[in-house]
Amino acid sequence: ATLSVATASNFSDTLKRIAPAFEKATGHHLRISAASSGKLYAQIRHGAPYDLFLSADAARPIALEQEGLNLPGSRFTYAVGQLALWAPDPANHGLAQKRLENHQFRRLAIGNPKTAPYGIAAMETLKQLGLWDALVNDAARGENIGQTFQFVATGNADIGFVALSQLIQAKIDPAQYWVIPAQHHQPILQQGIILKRSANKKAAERFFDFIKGPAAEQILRESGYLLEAAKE
Amino acid sequence: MMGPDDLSALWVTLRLAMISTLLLLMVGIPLAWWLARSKSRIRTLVETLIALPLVLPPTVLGFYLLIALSPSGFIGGFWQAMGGKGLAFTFTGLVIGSVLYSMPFVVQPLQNAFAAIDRRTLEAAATLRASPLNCFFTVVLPLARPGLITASTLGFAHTLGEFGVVLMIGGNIPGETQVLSIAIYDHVESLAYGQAHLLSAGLLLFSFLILYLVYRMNGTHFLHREQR
Amino acid sequence: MMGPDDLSALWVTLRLAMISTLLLLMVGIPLAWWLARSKSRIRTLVETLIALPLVLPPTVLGFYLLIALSPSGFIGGFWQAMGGKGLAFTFTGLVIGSVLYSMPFVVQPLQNAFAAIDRRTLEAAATLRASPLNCFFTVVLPLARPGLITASTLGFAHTLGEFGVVLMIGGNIPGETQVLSIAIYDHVESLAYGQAHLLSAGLLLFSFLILYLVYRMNGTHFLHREQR
Amino acid sequence: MNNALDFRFKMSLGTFTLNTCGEIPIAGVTALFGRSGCGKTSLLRCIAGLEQAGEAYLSLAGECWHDSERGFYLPPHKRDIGYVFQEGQLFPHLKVSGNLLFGFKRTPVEQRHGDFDQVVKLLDIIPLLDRYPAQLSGGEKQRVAIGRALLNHPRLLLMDEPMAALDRGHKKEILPYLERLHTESNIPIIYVSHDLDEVARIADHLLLIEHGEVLAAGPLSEMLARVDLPIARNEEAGALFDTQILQHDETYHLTRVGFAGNELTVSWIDLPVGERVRIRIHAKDVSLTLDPPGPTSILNVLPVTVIEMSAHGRGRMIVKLDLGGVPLLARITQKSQANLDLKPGMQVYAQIKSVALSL
Amino acid sequence: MNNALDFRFKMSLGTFTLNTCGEIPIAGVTALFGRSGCGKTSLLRCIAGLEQAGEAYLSLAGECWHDSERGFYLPPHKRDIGYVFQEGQLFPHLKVSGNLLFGFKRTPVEQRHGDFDQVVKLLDIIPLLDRYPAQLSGGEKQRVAIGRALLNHPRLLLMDEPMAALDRGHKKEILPYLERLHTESNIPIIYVSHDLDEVARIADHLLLIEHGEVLAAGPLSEMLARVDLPIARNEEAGALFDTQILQHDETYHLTRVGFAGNELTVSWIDLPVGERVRIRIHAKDVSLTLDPPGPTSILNVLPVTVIEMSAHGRGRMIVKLDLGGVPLLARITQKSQANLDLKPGMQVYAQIKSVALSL
Ligand SMILES: Nc1ncnc2c1ncn2[C@@H]1O[C@H](COP(=O)(O)OP(=O)(O)OP(=O)(O)O)[C@@H](O)[C@H]1O
Ligand SMILES: Nc1ncnc2c1ncn2[C@@H]1O[C@H](COP(=O)(O)OP(=O)(O)OP(=O)(O)O)[C@@H](O)[C@H]1O
Ligand code: MOO
Ligand SMILES: [Mg+2]
Ligand SMILES: [Mg+2]
Repeated sequence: ATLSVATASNFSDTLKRIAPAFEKATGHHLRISAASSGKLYAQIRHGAPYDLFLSADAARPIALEQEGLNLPGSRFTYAVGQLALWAPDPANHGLAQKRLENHQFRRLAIGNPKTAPYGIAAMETLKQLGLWDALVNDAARGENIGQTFQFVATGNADIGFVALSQLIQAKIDPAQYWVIPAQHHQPILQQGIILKRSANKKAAERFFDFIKGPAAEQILRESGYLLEAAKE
Repeated sequence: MMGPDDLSALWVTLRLAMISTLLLLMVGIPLAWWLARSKSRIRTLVETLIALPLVLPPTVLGFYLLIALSPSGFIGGFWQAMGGKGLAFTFTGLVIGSVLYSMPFVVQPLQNAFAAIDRRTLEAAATLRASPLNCFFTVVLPLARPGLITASTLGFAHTLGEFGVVLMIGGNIPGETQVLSIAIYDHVESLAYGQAHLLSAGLLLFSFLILYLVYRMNGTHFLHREQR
Repeated sequence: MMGPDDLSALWVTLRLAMISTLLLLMVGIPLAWWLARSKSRIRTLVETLIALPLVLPPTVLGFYLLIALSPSGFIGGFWQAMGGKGLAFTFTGLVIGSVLYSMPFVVQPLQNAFAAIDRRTLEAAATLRASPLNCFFTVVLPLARPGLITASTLGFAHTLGEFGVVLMIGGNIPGETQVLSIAIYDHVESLAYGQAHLLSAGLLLFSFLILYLVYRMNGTHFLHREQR
Repeated sequence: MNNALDFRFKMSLGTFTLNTCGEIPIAGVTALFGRSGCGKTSLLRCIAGLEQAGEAYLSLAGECWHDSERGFYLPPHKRDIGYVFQEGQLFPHLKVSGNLLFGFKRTPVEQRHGDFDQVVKLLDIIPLLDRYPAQLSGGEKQRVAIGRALLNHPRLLLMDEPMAALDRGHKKEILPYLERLHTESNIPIIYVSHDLDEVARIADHLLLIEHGEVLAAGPLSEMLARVDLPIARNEEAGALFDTQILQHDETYHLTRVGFAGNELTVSWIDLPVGERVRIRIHAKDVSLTLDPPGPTSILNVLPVTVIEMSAHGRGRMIVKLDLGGVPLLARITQKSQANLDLKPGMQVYAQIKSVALSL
Repeated sequence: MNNALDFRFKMSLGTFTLNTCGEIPIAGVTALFGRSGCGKTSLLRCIAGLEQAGEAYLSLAGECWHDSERGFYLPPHKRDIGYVFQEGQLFPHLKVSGNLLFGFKRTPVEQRHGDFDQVVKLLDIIPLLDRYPAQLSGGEKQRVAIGRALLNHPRLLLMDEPMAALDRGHKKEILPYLERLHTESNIPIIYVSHDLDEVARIADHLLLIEHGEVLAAGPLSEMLARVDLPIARNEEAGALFDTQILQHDETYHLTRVGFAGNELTVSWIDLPVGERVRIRIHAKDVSLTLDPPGPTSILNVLPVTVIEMSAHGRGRMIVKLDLGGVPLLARITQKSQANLDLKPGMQVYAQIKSVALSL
C-alpha cells in the first residue's frame, strides 16, 4: 500500500532517509507531505487524507487524540529533538555560548515560541540562562525552525537557536555550535499518531514498528535526534 | 538535479496555472464587463468583495477556504450535494482556491480596460449589424487587449507563485497538489539550497520567457503605433 | 480579545501598508509612464522583470531577498556602504520587500491607463502652455484615475495581506516587523482559532470599509457619466 | 402611412428636450437642417435606435421599429441602417479595410448591393486601405466613415454632416453618387447638414429643426420657395426646377433644359437628351429689368410675373415670381424695388446667369 | 525677414512627404487652402511644434522657434500659440469652463488680453459652462475649442477648420470677431479651411497647398485674381476691393463705398462714414453688357475695360476687367463671349448685384 505521511518540516529530510529502508523491508510505499505542524493539524481536522501524522511536538497529537481523530493507542514519541546554538563565525569571538552570554552578536534568531516547538525550547533555555528579558525584544523569530536556520545561514543573524538535526544535515563544523544540554529545557518530544480514518492502518502500524526498530534508530541518531528510551 | 517529485510538481503547477488562468478569464471577463457597464447599486459591493481576499494572508485565507471546502462547509457541502466528492486536498480544490485568490488581479485591469472603451465605438458597431455578443468579441476584446494581457499575466504569474492557499487547502500531496512553489519551499526548508536555487532559476527562466514573449507581442499593439 | 501584540501589529501593518503604497506609487507612476510611452528596446525587458517576482513563492522570494539584504548581499552591502545598518529584520527592510513584491500590481494598471491616453489630448495641453510636468499632473493623472485607483487598492490590499516575504525578511519582531497578517497566522498555527477569527474579521471589516469607500468615490468618475 | 418613416420622439438630455414628430418619405434624400445644438444628431440617434426616448414611436414603411407604448424596441443592429457619425467613430483597432468591411461581412449575402471597388474608388481611399485610422487626415477619416456606412448595405442611410471636413472637389464627386444611390438602389437618406447649398443640391425633402422641435417639413422646392421661413433669409435661398434635357451645344459646352414651357441655358450636363435633371436658381443670382436687355453676357432672360414681395430686414426683399406656373425667387434691394416701382401682377424680365445654375 | 513667420519643413509620414517652405506675414489672417490630405494639418502641427520635422526651420518675427541645423527646438508649451484642433481635443475630464480656462490660468497675468465673458457670449456657450464635453453637440464642442484657444492669449492663432461643424448663423458671428481680433489685438491667424467663401471673407493672405508642397502664396486679392491657379476654377473665385465708406442711405438701408475713383452700392454696413472695409465680388456675380442697361434691379453698373480672358474647361471663361486700375473678375460662358464678341481692350459695362457683395 501507499502510506500518506504528514510530517513536520524539520523531520521530513530524516524521514526521506528512512523511507527507502522501510519500503525495502515491507514493500509499502511512503508518500510524504511536509508542512508546519500547525498547518497539518488544521488540515487533519478538516479531513486531510493522511494515514500518519508526525508532529514536531506533543501538543498537536494530544489535541487530535482528544478530538478522537487518532487510532486509539497509536500516539508515541518517535524522536526527541536537540536544540543547538549556532554562531557561524567563531573565529572572531570564541564559542557560541560565550558570545550569547556576553552579547557579542548583532542579531539573535530563535524559532517563534508560538509556532515552533524548538522555539519553546529556545525560550526556556534563555530564561534559564537569565537572558530572555534582555534579548526577547530584538530577536528575529522564525515561523519554524527551518526559517530560523535561514536567518543565520544567510548571515542576517549572526547567532541563533536551531535544531541539531539541521546542523548535521548541513554538515556544519561542530566548532561553530553548542549543543544545548538537555537540562536547559523541557524535552522536545516529537510525537506521531495514526489517523483513525486511515484505510491503511495495518501498514501504518508496521511503519510505527519500523521507526522504533534498530534500522531507523541508526538513522535518527545520525540525524541528530535522541530516542525517547535514551532520554529515560 | 530535478527529482521525480519536482517533475510532477512542475506538471501540476503548469496545469494549475493554465486551468486557473483560463477559468479566471472565463469568470473575470463577464464579471468585469458587468462591473464596467452596470449602474447597479450593488456594483461597488461586488467590486469590494472581489478585492477582499487579498487582504488576508494566504495561509489564513487557505484556512478559511479549508473550512468552506470541507464537507460541512459552505462550498464543500454544496459540492457534495451536487454529487461531487471532497474538494479539499484535490486538484479541483486547488483550482477553486487559486481562482478566488487571483480574481482581483484579473477583474480590475479588465474592468478598467472595458470602462475606457468609448460607448460611441460600440454604437458604431451596433449600426453595422454587430449584435452585442458579436461586438464584444470583435470590438470590445480587441480594444481591451492591454487589459486582457495584464489580467492574464498577473493571473498566471500569481498562480505560479501562489503558495499559502495552495499549501493549506492542497496539503502538499506529491503528484496531486504539490506545486512547484511548494517544492521549492520544501527544498529551502530542508536546507537543500542547491535544489532550491535550481528550481527557482528554472521557474524564473521559464516565466521570463513567457512574460517576455507576451509583452513583446503586446508591444505591437495599435495603441503603441505612431499616432497623431 | 486583542492583545497588546496584536495592537502593535495592527499599527505596524497600517504603517507598512501606507508607506509601501506611497512608495509604490512614487516609483510606479514614473516607471509606468516611461513604460507606456517609451519606444526603447529595453522596455519589454523591464516590463518582464517587474512581473517576475510574482512567480516565486513569497517565502522563497523572501529567502533570496534575505540573501540580498545580508551585509554581504547585493542590497545590504550597498546599504551598509552608504552608512546604513542591517536591513533584514527592520521596518525599512520590510518596506523594500513589500514594494518589490507588490510592484507589478501597481505598475501594470498604471501603464495601461497611461497608454490609453490619447496623445492628442496631451498635445492640446502643450499648446495651452502646460509644461510636460504640469500636463502630467493636470491631465494625465486625472485621466488615469481608474488605473490609479486600481493600482493603489491592489498595492495596498496586497501589502496588507502580504506575508511570506514579510515573515522571511522581517523576523516577526513585535512592534517592529510583526504585522497583522503574521499575527493572524501565528494564531492559526498555534491553534488559537478564536483569536484568529477575531483578527481576521477585524481586518476584513476594516479593509472592506476602505475599499468600499474608494470604489464608491471612483464610481462618480467622469467615465461613468452619461455619454453620447 | 405605408411609404414613409413615421416618427415621434420625446426625450430629455439635461436641459434640452427633443420633442419631434413627423413623417419622412422613404424615397429620396431628406435633409435635417437647423442651428448647432438644435437636436439634429439627437433625432438621428433616436431613428437609429441608439437613444431610447421615453416616448417613442418609429415605423419604416409600416414596419414598426420602436413603440414605447407597446414596449417594443428593435435594437440598432437589427435595423438595416447605415450611420455616418458626426465624429467618425472609426474602429481604432482595425485598418481602413477592416473598417470598411465590418458591416459588409455581417450582411446576409443576398442583401448585399453596391460594390467595394466602386465605393473605395469614388471616395478616393484606395491608397489608405492598409492604414489605421490614427494615420489618416481629418477628411480621409470622414471618407472612410462614409464608405463604411455605404458598404453596410443599408435600407436607410443616416448621415450626420458627412461632408463637413471635405473640400469641394471631394464633395462634388460624392454627392452625385449619393444621388444615384437613392435613385438607383432606392435607398432613402436622412442627411444632416448646416450647408443649405449642399442640402439644396442633394435633398428632396427638408425638415427644419429648431430647439428640439420640427419647425416645418415638406418637399425641398416648396420649402425653399416659402418666404415665411427663416431659411428664406439665408444667402442660399432659391427655387428648384425639375427639368428635362432638350439639347446640347457642343461648341460652347452648354445644355438647354426645358420645364413648364420655359427653356434655360446651363453649363454642359453630362446626361443624354431626354433625361430629367434638377436645377436650382439662387434668389441672389436673379436680377430684374423692366425692358428686355440689350447685348449682355447673361444668357437667360425670361419674362415673368411678380406674385408676391416680402421685405426682410436690412433693405432687402425677396420677390416671388411666376415663371409659367413655377415659382422663381429673386432677391433685390428695396431701393431697386422703388426704382422699378415693382408691384404684384407686373410683367418684368428675369435675368439669370447660366453659370449660376447649380446642379 | 523681420515681420513674418519664416518656415521650412521637410518630413515624411508613411508615403506622404511634407516639403514646404515659405513666409507668412505676421499681420492678418493667412489661409491654408488645399484638398483633403494635402498636408494642411501637418504644416500647422509643424508650426505649433507638435511635429518635429527632420529638416525644420521656423522663426516668428526674427525669433527662432525651431532650427534643426542648430539643433534648436522650442517645445509647444513655450510658443505662445493658440491651436484649434481639427477634431476638437477637449479635455474629457474637465467641464467646459475648465477647458476654457486651462490656458487662461497658465498665462502670465501681464500677457492676458481678451475677456472671458465676451468670448463665451460671442461663442454662445454660456449655458454649457457646467457641462462635460461628452454632453455637447458637435458644433458646441467646436465652439468651446475655439474659445479655449482664444482664451490662451496667443501671439499666433492656429485654426484647423474651426468652423467645419458650424452653421452659417454662428459663423457669421464668429468670423467678424476673428477679424477684429487681428485688427485690434494684432494677433496673426493661420486658418485652415476648404471653404473658399470663408477664406475670402476672412483671409488677407493665401497659401495654396498641393501634395505636401506650397503651390502658390500671396495676398488674397492677388491670388484670387490670378486666372492661372486652380482656385480660379472654383465657384467662389472673385476679386477683392479695399474700399472706404462714403455715405449711408437710411431709407433703403444701403451704403455707398468708394475705391480708386469708383463707387458701389452695397447692403448697409454698420460702420461710420470714412471707415475702410473690404468687399468681395464673386466672378460669377458679374455680368457684362455692351450698352448701358435700361431699368434694372441691378444697382451697380460700371464701365470697365477687358484686360485678359482665359477659358477653362466646360465652356466657361474668366474675364479679367480693369475697373479704374483695379482688377475685377467676371465668369461668363464661352457662348456669351462669342455673342458679345469680347476682346481685350474693349469697353463694356459690368453689372454687379449689390446684394452679392460679400463683406
Ligand atoms: N501617421 C501617418 N502615417 C501615414 N500617413 C499619414 C500619417 N498621418 C498623416 N498621413 C498622411 O499625410 C497626409 C497629410 O495629412 P494632413 O492631416 O496634413 O492632411 P490635411 O491637409 O489636413 O487633410 P484634411 O483636409 O483631410 O484634414 C495625408 O495624406 C495623410 O494620409
Ligand atoms: N448628455 C447631455 N447632457 C445634456 N445636454 C445634452 C447632452 N447631450 C446633448 N445635449 C444637448 O442637446 C442638444 C442637442 O444636441 P444635438 O447633438 O442633437 O445637436 P445638433 O443639432 O446635432 O448640433 P450640432 O450641429 O452642433 O452637431 C444640444 O443643445 C446639447 O447641448
Ligand atoms: O517543526 Mo518546526 O516548526 O520547524 O520546530
Ligand atoms: Mg450634431
Ligand atoms: Mg487636416
